[in-house]
Amino acid sequence: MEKNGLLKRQLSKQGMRQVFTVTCGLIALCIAFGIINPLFFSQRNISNLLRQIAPIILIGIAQSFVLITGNIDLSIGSVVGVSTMMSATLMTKGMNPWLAAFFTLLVSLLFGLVNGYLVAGFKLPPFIATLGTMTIGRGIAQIVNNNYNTGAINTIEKTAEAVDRFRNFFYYGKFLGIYNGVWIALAVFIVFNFILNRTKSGRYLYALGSNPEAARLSGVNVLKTTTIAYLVSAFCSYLVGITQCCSAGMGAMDAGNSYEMYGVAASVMGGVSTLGGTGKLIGTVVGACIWSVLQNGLQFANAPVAIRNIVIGIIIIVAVLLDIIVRNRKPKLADSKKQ
Amino acid sequence: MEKNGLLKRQLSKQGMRQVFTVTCGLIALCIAFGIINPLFFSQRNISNLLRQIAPIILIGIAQSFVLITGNIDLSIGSVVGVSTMMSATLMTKGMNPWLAAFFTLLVSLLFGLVNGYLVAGFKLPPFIATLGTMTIGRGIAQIVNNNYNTGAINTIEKTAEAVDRFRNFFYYGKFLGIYNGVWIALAVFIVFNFILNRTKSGRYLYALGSNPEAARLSGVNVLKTTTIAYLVSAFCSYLVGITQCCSAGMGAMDAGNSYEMYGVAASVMGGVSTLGGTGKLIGTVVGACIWSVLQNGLQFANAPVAIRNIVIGIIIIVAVLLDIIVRNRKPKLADSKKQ
Amino acid sequence: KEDSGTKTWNVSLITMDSMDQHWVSCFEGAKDAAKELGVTVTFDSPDTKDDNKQIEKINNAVAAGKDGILLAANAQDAPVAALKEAQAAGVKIMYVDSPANFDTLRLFATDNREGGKKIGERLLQELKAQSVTSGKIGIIGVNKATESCNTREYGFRDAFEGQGYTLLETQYCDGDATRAKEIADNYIAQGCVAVYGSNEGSTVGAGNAAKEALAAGIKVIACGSDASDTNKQLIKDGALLCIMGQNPYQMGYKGVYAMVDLLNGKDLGGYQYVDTGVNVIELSNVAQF
Amino acid sequence: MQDYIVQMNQICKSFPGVKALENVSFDLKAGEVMALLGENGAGKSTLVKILSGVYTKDKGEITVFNELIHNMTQKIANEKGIAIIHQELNMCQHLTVAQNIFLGREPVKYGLIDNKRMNKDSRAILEKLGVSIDPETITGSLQVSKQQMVEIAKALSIDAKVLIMDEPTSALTSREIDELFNIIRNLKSSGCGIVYISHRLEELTNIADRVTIMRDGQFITSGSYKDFTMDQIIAHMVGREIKEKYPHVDCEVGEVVFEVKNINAGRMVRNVSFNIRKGELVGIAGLMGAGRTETTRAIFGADPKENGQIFLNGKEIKINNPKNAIAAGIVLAPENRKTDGLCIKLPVRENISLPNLDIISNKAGVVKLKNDYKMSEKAVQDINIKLPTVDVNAENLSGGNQQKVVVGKWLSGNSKMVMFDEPTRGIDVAAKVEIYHLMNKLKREGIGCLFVSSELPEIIGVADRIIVMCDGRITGELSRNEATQEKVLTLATRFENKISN
Ligand SMILES: Nc1ncnc2c1ncn2[C@@H]1O[C@H](COP(=O)(O)OP(=O)(O)OP(=O)(O)O)[C@@H](O)[C@H]1O
Ligand SMILES: Nc1ncnc2c1ncn2[C@@H]1O[C@H](COP(=O)(O)OP(=O)(O)OP(=O)(O)O)[C@@H](O)[C@H]1O
Ligand SMILES: [Mg+2]
Ligand SMILES: [Mg+2]
Repeated sequence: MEKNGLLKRQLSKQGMRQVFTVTCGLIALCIAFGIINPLFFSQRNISNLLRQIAPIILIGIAQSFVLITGNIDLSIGSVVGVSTMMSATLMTKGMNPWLAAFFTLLVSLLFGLVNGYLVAGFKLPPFIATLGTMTIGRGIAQIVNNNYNTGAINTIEKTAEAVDRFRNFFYYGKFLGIYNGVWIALAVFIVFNFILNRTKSGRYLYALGSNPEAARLSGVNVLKTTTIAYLVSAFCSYLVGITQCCSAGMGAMDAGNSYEMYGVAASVMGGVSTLGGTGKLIGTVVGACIWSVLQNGLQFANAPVAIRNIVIGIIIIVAVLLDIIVRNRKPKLADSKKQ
Repeated sequence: MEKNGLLKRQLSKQGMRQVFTVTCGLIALCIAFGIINPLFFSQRNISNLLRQIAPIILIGIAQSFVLITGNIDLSIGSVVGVSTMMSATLMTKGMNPWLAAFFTLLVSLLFGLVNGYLVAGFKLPPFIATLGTMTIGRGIAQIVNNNYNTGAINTIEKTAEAVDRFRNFFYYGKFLGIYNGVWIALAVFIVFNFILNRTKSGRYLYALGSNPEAARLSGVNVLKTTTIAYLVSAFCSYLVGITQCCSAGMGAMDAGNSYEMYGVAASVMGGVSTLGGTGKLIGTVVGACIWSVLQNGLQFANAPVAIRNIVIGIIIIVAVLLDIIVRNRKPKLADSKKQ
Repeated sequence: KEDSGTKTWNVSLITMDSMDQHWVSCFEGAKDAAKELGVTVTFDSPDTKDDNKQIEKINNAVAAGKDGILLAANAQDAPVAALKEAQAAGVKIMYVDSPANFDTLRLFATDNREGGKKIGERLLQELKAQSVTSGKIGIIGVNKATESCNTREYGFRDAFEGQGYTLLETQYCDGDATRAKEIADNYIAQGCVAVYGSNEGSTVGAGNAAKEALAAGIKVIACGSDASDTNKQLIKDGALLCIMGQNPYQMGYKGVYAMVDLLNGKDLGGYQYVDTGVNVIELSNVAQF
Repeated sequence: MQDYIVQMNQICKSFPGVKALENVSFDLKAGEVMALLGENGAGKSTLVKILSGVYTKDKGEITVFNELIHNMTQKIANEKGIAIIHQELNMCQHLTVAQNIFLGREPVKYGLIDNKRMNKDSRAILEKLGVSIDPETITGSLQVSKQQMVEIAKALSIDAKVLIMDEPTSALTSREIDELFNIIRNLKSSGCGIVYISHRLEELTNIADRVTIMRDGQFITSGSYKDFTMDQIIAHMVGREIKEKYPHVDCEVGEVVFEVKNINAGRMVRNVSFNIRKGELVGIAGLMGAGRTETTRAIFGADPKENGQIFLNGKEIKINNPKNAIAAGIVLAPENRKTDGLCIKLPVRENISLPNLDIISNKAGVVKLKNDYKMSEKAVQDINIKLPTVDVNAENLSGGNQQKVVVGKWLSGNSKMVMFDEPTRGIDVAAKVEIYHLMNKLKREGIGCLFVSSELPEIIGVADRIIVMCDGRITGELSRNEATQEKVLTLATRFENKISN
């Protein structure tokens, strides 16, 4: 019962060690890319890279919240699509962008609500429930503008200026030299990290993922807690969708395709278990960084496409393997406990 | 301890009930499509439909084996891609198709081996391990023919005839009026169903998925058992890849994209739990049928693409919800125990 | 960018995705031109068709100090803002295959609508020749968001305007030849008299399905797009009536030449659309391609 | 003199932050029952896990059948005939009973599993154990006690020469325990050496030949069971004397705090009514499957109930789920720590505060970490949970200490009515006394207190009033003065058909 300060306590926790190893991996990766092409570290690329990481962080947070409760959200990519298409369609019809974003938010959150009820209320396996809403979501993204991608969102005179301001707010603008998207992702991270670590709801999310029955018997409202996780996921996906609408200046029906897997990748690389109950959002952020740095750095290294896939695959494996090797020194084959 | 015959016993077993409900759903679906368009039940479409179901059954069996052990295989689609591209490339270079298929088999099984070792040997989370091999696999599929889809596999004079026989064997030929692909899927189902239900290896797969620690303490070789599951998965994916090569008569680098999710859908609709330990292959077959019937039937109903996605999503959810409703009569919201 | 004559220019080719045969051929052309000119071309396409990923690739190319970008825009409006930023950073831009709503000096492309229409007209001619004057025609698309293929499809539909045929709801195969074949099988089971595929994979599927049906004595005509080896073989086999042949190699090749001219400070004049040509390839002329 | 079949010398084993074993020595002869005793966290399970190859030792020597084994693995242990029944249930829930019993050594005919023989053999083994379980039922659908019997059957089905039982009786009731003892005696006479770990010390008289006592990971003493008195054993275990094993406090009995009327919930809870007064501690006794657990769960809202009323301090309250119950101040420490009690992957601190977060967080729902630590550290002190820090994950505690966490998490709130289901299961003597003291304290404070127990001496020793259940109904009530083991057992076996006879 030492009183050695919170920091040490936090670091000693399971999960934080993996965050640490993976961060080392990330740094190594950056150095390697910097050596291959010094422009990797150019001011321009750093701010560029940060802006590319931002949506992956959001997607990662989305998936992490759900994974921590022991579930999974396959509808993330579709919600991104719905959010992009719906906001863009409304804007092309001349609606004020903020109003359009508000209506889109409501629809996006509906996905979270439905997912939560299907999984916790009706006890559907999360894979099926969210595979269903994923497919439905893609259909809705297609139907919104009558089976077409939208045109440019800033063509209506009346709202053109507002739309441009809106686009700057989410994507093109900078604050203190850093793109707004990065600030938004940062703010989302801080808020949700706080919720996860410091509030009752956060505790309930972990408890639910660790042992749903014990959580229920401890007075945790399973339906509410699960729904919160899916709502957070839908909210983050919504933000990514809006950002994509702003960045492209139009709505694409297949926006966000398979983003849910990027979310899983970022989360799991950062130490979130798909079995629930463990993981830190800061790990997810590091995982998201690795993912984006790989995409960016390999382009800088001029690697051919096929090689790129192979390198990404190897690094995904090695990033997590590293931690396991550090933990076990010699990982005994099939000897110690399965996680 | 009734002796009421095997059937009742089998039916009463967990999982079989879901198979039953889902089968009822499948029949209802077929009837509905038949009413919308009577051509759905035409001789031609039935044999056509059966051939379309076959690869989904194989993919479903692939994923089911892995899901039963409590893991997941995201590399299925990539192995399909590698298998198509590699066999096609070798054939365009004039290799005898059976020899080409044999070499391709070795490479495909290597994926299973690596997955098994990464997951059970090095204790990598299966999501990460197979996400890695999935990406690597796609890279390999691209690199095999130097970043090109292959040309037609039957252009080399020397082997043209052998290739055509090969293509007939896997795809175009019929036996007793039914396409060979269906027979192959049937054979694979019978063999692997037998293995799963009657052999030690099958038993260990369930035990591992049910409680890996208990299985290990009972002397189950976790590494071997996990690897078997991934090898089966790789083998089935390989077969699908070969079939695709035969059907298209060429190799496409992106063949099999996201098939792993079809496998999950077929498995889970048929009652296989993503948490491991439960599920019957026959359920997976029914799940695969639902999946393919939906694709086929909606085309016959001439439904626009957006509507189609929405309908598929709803039916995925309803198919499984049905079982839960039948089980609980009134599903109490968030009240009874989570599965 | 001083001593322009001796500088080794770095050009980035960003197409819609990195796996489609069409784009790989385009890159081949670009690579050959680059070799001749002594410059570097890298293939920086996203792994899948995704506007946002394409925008990121453009941003990365700018950050990586590329001198020029040859772009096949996934959507006309999506990359506009990124292209503005790129131009502001001194990067030269030209289009291959598909332009964006942003002014550049050159576009090397096929007229997809015209090409689709030509295929439709050829099919119509053949149907009439076989005295099939009505019936259902199935269309296999890639996905709803691929504009070049959709444009071809519109051209194809144009040709059948008011001709008494029923063009069915388009089915999408994501470019997957196997899925395309299943779709074509379903069309044929529904009694379609013809099937059209709007890209390589969907045409391969249509051709294979037609081949099988023809062998079983069912009359159906298949046609489509993209002159890949497999499709040419299917023409020779009598499975495909005709395909719309484009020239992606030329797009890449000419694109790099024009880009290097521009980088070397040569005056290119104003905007110019360079039609890289469409050919209707059929049994009679397939040997030439 | 008999030969030693197992000798362990100077065994050491550390876990991160814990020295679980320090130079422990242990030996076992053929045909004897060696009782391995010690407080929770003394290292008993760790020691037997090393012997059976589950853990690898850091230092020390293991000799089995006069053969020095350097690297004990499970495989070697199996070959040497060492079988172990683990403290925690370790079954594949989705497999049938027979499949579990024969897991890893299925009988094979023509290369296929011989299901018929497997089921037949399982049935024979289960019959020998005196339990009626269909070998073809899915294990997960059995009650915990039945699962425990399956686990025992599994170990017995290997003709073991060394049989280790790590608290086999903690989930059993008297009838099965008697059967188990018969079997142990049979095994003994056939030359099998048995290591027996238990916190139910009164059992030892029936079977133990020798005892080995450990404390804090160290070997304390060993010798013939006859040479020790129970008080000596306890003193060796806990390092001090325990004067009163079942402390009882007399309080003035006041008005009714808690009352349930005509609760029905499924087959196992039928028309249950009882009340609890201020200043009394009520115990529920009964045989396995009497419906005691179901009764507490139904009251707590863990399972749906068909009808019935619940009154707290005279006011009727509606309970539809555990959250309602907790909000009203009614709590339940459940029976099965692994499935219902603990979030194994979370720190002990978060487990303890989980149901009490309302108390230690502010209006906005932010948890005050300082209070969080204070609460869990107080609980750790109150019931003496042995752990390095409150931030270790619950899975790293010894079985008994996990049980203490389950009890502790329900004592940290401001409850008005506390129900314990088998609170002392797997807990050592000293800690049991702590828990009795805690229940007595609750009673003194006027908090309603109800506990379910399968240990008759305990329930007779500490309860003021005993409610006896059988087959889902309350069959009688005994006051502290009139309760005897016989009377309780008579009521506990009063099945319905017997009444009508
Ligand atoms: N896997 C583990 N990781 C970390 N610490 C452990 C682990 N297993 C046991 N310990 C620690 O080792 C010590 C001995 O535990 P052990 O389980 O052997 O106790 P025990 O004597 O069996 O107690 P009980 O009577 O409660 O079962 C305890 O302090 C426990 O916290
Ligand atoms: N079929 C079942 N499915 C799930 N849980 C069950 C099932 N049968 C029993 N249980 C649970 O297993 C636990 C152990 O039951 P146990 O043998 O202790 O019987 P009990 O009804 O609690 O009676 P007692 O407490 O008198 O022993 C209880 O929590 C019970 O609810
Ligand atoms: Mg123990
Ligand atoms: Mg009980």
